[in-house]
Amino acid sequence: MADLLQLLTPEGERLHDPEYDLEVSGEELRGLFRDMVMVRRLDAEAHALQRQGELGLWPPLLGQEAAQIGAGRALAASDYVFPTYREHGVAWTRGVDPVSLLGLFRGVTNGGYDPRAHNIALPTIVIGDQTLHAVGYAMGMQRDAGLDNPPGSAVISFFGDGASSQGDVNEAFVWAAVNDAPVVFFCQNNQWAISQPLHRQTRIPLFRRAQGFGFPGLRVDGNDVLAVLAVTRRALERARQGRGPSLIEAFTYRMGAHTTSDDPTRYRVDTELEQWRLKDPIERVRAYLLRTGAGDPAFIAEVEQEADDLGRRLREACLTMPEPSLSLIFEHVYAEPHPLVDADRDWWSEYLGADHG
Amino acid sequence: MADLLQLLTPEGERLHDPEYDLEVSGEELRGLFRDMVMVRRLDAEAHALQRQGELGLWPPLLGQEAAQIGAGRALAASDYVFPTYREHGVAWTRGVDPVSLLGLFRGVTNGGYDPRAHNIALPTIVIGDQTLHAVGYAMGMQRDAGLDNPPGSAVISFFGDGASSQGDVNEAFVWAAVNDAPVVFFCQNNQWAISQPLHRQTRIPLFRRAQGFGFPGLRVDGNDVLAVLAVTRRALERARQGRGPSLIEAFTYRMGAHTTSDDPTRYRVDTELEQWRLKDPIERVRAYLLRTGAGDPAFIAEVEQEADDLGRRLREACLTMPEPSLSLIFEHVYAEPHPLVDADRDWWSEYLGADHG
Amino acid sequence: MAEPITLAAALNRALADALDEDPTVLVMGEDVGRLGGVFRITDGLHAKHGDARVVDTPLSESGIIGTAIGLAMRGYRPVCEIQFDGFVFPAFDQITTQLAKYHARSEGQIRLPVTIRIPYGGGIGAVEHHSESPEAYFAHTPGLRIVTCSHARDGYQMLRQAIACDDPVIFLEPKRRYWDRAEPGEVSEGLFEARVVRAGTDATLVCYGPMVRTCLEAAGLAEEEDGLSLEVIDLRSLSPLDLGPVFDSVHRTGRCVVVHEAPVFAGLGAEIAARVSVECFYDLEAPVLRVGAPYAPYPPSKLEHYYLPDVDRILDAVDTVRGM
Amino acid sequence: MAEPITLAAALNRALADALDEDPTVLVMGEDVGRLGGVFRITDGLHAKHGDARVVDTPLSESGIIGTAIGLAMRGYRPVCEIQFDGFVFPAFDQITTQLAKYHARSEGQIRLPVTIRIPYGGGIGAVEHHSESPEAYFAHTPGLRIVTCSHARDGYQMLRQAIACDDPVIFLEPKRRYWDRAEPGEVSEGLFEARVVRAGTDATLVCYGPMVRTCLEAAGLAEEEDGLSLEVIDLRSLSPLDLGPVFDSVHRTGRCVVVHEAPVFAGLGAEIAARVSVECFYDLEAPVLRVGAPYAPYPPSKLEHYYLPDVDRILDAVDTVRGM
Ligand SMILES: Cc1ncc(C[n+]2csc(CCOP(=O)(O)OP(=O)(O)O)c2C)c(N)n1
Ligand SMILES: Cc1ncc(C[n+]2csc(CCOP(=O)(O)OP(=O)(O)O)c2C)c(N)n1
Ligand SMILES: [Mg+2]
Ligand SMILES: [Mg+2]
Repeated sequence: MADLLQLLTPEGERLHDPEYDLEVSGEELRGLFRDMVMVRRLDAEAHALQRQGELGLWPPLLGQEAAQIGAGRALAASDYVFPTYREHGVAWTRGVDPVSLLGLFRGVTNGGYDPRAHNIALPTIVIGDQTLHAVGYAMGMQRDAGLDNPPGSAVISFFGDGASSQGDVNEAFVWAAVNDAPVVFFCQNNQWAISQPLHRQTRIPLFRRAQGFGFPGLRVDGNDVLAVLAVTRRALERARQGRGPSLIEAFTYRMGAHTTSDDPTRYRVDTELEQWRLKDPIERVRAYLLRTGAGDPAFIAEVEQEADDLGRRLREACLTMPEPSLSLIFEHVYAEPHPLVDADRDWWSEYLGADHG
Repeated sequence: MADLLQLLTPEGERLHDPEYDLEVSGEELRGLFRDMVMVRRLDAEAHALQRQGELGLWPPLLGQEAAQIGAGRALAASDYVFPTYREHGVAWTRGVDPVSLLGLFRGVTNGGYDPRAHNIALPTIVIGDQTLHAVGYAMGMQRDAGLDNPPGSAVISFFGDGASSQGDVNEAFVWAAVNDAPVVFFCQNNQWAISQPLHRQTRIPLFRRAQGFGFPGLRVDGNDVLAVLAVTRRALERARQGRGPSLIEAFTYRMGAHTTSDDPTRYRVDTELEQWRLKDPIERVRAYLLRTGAGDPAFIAEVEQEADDLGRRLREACLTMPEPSLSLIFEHVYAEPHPLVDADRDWWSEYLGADHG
Repeated sequence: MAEPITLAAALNRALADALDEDPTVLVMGEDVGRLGGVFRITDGLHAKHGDARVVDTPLSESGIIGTAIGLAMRGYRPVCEIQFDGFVFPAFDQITTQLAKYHARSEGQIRLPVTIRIPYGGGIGAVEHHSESPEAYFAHTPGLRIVTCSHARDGYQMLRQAIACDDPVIFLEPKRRYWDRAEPGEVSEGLFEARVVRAGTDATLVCYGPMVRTCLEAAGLAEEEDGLSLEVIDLRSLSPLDLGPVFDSVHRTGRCVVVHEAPVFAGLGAEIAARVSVECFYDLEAPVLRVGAPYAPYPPSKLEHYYLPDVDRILDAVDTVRGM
Repeated sequence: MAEPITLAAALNRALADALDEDPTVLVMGEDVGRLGGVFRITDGLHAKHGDARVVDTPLSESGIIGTAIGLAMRGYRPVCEIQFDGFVFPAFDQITTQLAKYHARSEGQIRLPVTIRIPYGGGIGAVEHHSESPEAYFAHTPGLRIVTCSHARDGYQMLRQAIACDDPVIFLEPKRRYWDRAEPGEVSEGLFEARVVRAGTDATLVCYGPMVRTCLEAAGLAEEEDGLSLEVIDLRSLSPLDLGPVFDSVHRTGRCVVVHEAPVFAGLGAEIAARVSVECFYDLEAPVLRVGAPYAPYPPSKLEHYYLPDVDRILDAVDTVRGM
């Protein structure tokens, strides 16, 4: 196949690929459009909340909507996801209430949702660590099924272009390969690791890394939700059938700052941004919907409306989010009782009680 | 080129490769033969010394003579080597007195020789760590020369098939690639990592790992000293010219136990050993020497004699090796004075003095 | 099973029984399969349970712990072997950043019942990196539990209890005691309880793991030679620390010596000494002394007898706290 | 340069001068180039010295330290930046196993003058992994030197001294004090010497890094409100520890409180308390108390004010050692 799979051009032209074609109903298309609009709005609202001091930090996904929605919508409920801190869109596809994504960045929790309820692990902040968890989880699926049977479910692990340099990520490739683990490594190559351009991490396209470990890797237009959906479905299917891991490099761009603490003007030029603005993941679907009539202006207005409602709901929920109580520090350090933690908890509560009394 | 470069068959037939041919004089050939016989003898003697309780441990190189001598003799004096614990043969080619290799395993030192005197670092026991040191050293050579000039010297880092699974080794590949570092990664694939066969570490030939990082990798008959010499020279030349790293997989076999503490009968079958005995690295050179007349029985006898002398010298030197003194514990913890270390040293000397007085 | 067995055999039996009794238990690590581990602690397990449950892993410690975390999230109970103490550091990030913190991060939703077995400590004449005592690093890391057995009797039960624990447990095995024999059998203490292994009245020796036998030898000698009565306490658990028996003892003896193989500086003995100095402030007749390694890397093995605490150094400290 | 500058500016100046004066000095780390580091400590260095000397690295901490070791073997003086405390653990093996031990292993032949700068500690409302205090792990590792500055005045000189030191130095930067201002200028102490930053007679506060300012505020408040005279000692160096001034102080005050952000259990405070309890055994009017974090991972930032020592908790401990 081509070096960069694309099924929908930036202009909204539908392309056909002999190997990776995809049948999408109008309803599916509208659904993908809606998802992307919603998560972009979610992202914008959180960004605004941070600017207003309601969040301590926010890592925007702006520009990566297609990569995250395409990958997320390729998943079955029984599949399991290992995200980084930027996969708000993927969490959305897992049915995680966006409100619960805010707590981590508001400083009221280090988690925010129940991974078991949505088959998605908590965001991993330390770069690369989650890729090994993903392989282990996949090895567990293999054991559930019995090593000689196809596992039937698969794991997807997200990571970034920068993460590809971490030892753990490469160890994850080794482990996945030798175990034929049902895992899809989904790299959102958004061209930047904070201020580091891709060439600081690799001299060749990242998808080729997989060759070195003996499993397939391919690069897809990460701003093309259809192409991402197609390749991710294929990779997951392969994994569920017991045919092992694969690597997907979703070629995209971090349109915003690394996080709200970052100042990209120090290290990258606007022209690059302009180039990528022309490849917007949502616009191309909007154009396609309208041209094919799969979606009309009324539908689009409706989605915009829904997005505004989500924004409002997020804002309200954020402002009224309960403050964590002292006990949270001590409550879950261990699953079983631990005398030192108990002693500390007692000391703190007594001390503060006295203090406040 | 072929999947496994060979210039001298196990039967001692000289092959010619369009890309990797090699001119070797009779003298060079005799030198390589001598090197291999000497290091095999060195290895055997150390092994015997361990059996007799004079060494605590010994990791034999038996079977890997061609890989180590071929690689070692490809080096220039100004190149720098990062070995593991098994590269006795490489140390030999650097002019390290074999006696000084014994101290580590006799428990009288954690080092044994001055790396600066021979441009070879100390043996690294923790798997993979040295590969990053090698890349850093190579980055230093680049800086000495000025980033825009060819460095003129190169680094070679040894590691094993098992080590290829370590995060650090893969990070070393990343760093070497993005820096075009003048480093050759020399993997002795001796088929085993203690009891783990190669397929526990990778599903594809190890030399292909390099592709995933964007630099050349190739597999050479690790029991063919000429082929190893040829490919290592080429890879070093490439590095010295500023054309970046490469990976050499020397396909060989660990004829002995992992170390003298290991019992291979628990995990591998003799037939494998028999297969490889037919590919002995020394026998094929002996055959070639005799057939071509480049070496006669007298020469061979002379080398054997020399090897016996080395064996005797090693044994004597080992038995008479001075015991380390208490002060060695404290002397080199820091390069500059450290009050706590001084206080400990004083306490210990006083305590033991009193004790012994 | 009254027949005395070695600590190695007791641990092997614990793993075998855990695999038999709980289908979610997995054993994983380098060379744990056919070879049975370099110390043979996993001997015979692979033959019985196969690749699915006794997993020979790639040579990558971060991978061992990282995948064990994922396996635990999927409902398994991995028992990881780190081949030697000095090789746990490549996994330090996964242990401290992920394994120790995931339960707290998830506010109790994700439990990681991972056991990490590490043969530790010196005294076997090994080369560098094979004689380390890393317990203080782990003890300073909330979210982990650290235990260490000192003989076959505890070894079996403690390992069973560690595997059954729903928290991550670092299980430290005193490798130089692998071949000591003891009669297996029921043990009354819980996994996280210390034990008075020898009662005494003149001074208290606090120790764990490999130093328990050394302290008992010291106490025996002190009794014989000077009629001294030393109380010896085996901590068994290093996090949590069960110092109750130590305080009780020091209240009576007024004198305390803490012994471990690791360097004294910022070692676990510092925590113990600091707490005893607070709890027994009015009972202490002399400062709490610590006996351990100097502030230096583990030396070549011919020097380890100087580096490691031995009977003489322990008794020298006892003399000091007794003001002699 | 009498004009008050921030700690961040002082550290930046130290790096700039070191690069100017010694051609073997390199600055390396993630985002240290054009961006100038996430805290801008390396601001402007790349523009002046370029890729060869100010090295933007791949995202791999083990790679940063591992290659720095190789560069040092080749004769360079790498100054590595680890972006945040919580990200040093992937490099833990290279730091403890190689960097700390290579000089001893080579019996003095190989020197590794590597400086590792780590912004550490909490109090800035950050997300998880951005507020850790890992000093005890490093202090328990012979072969490393650990220092930490508390303000701009020390910052400049201590970093220059650390870079000039022929041993590996972990240079801990109290990130929440980056924006505090002080007048730069000569400092009389050597890199490894503690300093009495406030003289007092009623009790001794021992602290370092971010807690120095907090302890000085506590001492100020105690004076105002209760006329209490607290002596405050900034340790500055954590390995070696310069406890002479602490002993002198406690001989006089008879009361000692040790303060740090890290969890109390097996923290560096334990070592300090254990030593003070020995050296000042006959002078102590009360047990040495430690104020630090509870035995729990760093909490969500809305709770960090409970987790971190503050003026009140410090004064509460002072009351306790004063028997109130
Ligand atoms: C081990 C580790 N080192 C450094 C950091 C600091 N850091 C946070 S995000 C980031 C860049 C990650 O880049 P990439 O993997 O491309 O993901 P992206 O942020 O672009 O989505 C860095 C260096 C970290 N979180 N963890
Ligand atoms: C980090 C680390 N983990 C485990 C070990 C124990 N160990 C020593 S050698 C070895 C196998 C190495 O195999 P390979 O890399 O193929 O080298 P070989 O011994 O075959 O030359 C292992 C696991 C170690 N030394 N370091
Ligand atoms: Mg990126
Ligand atoms: Mg091998």
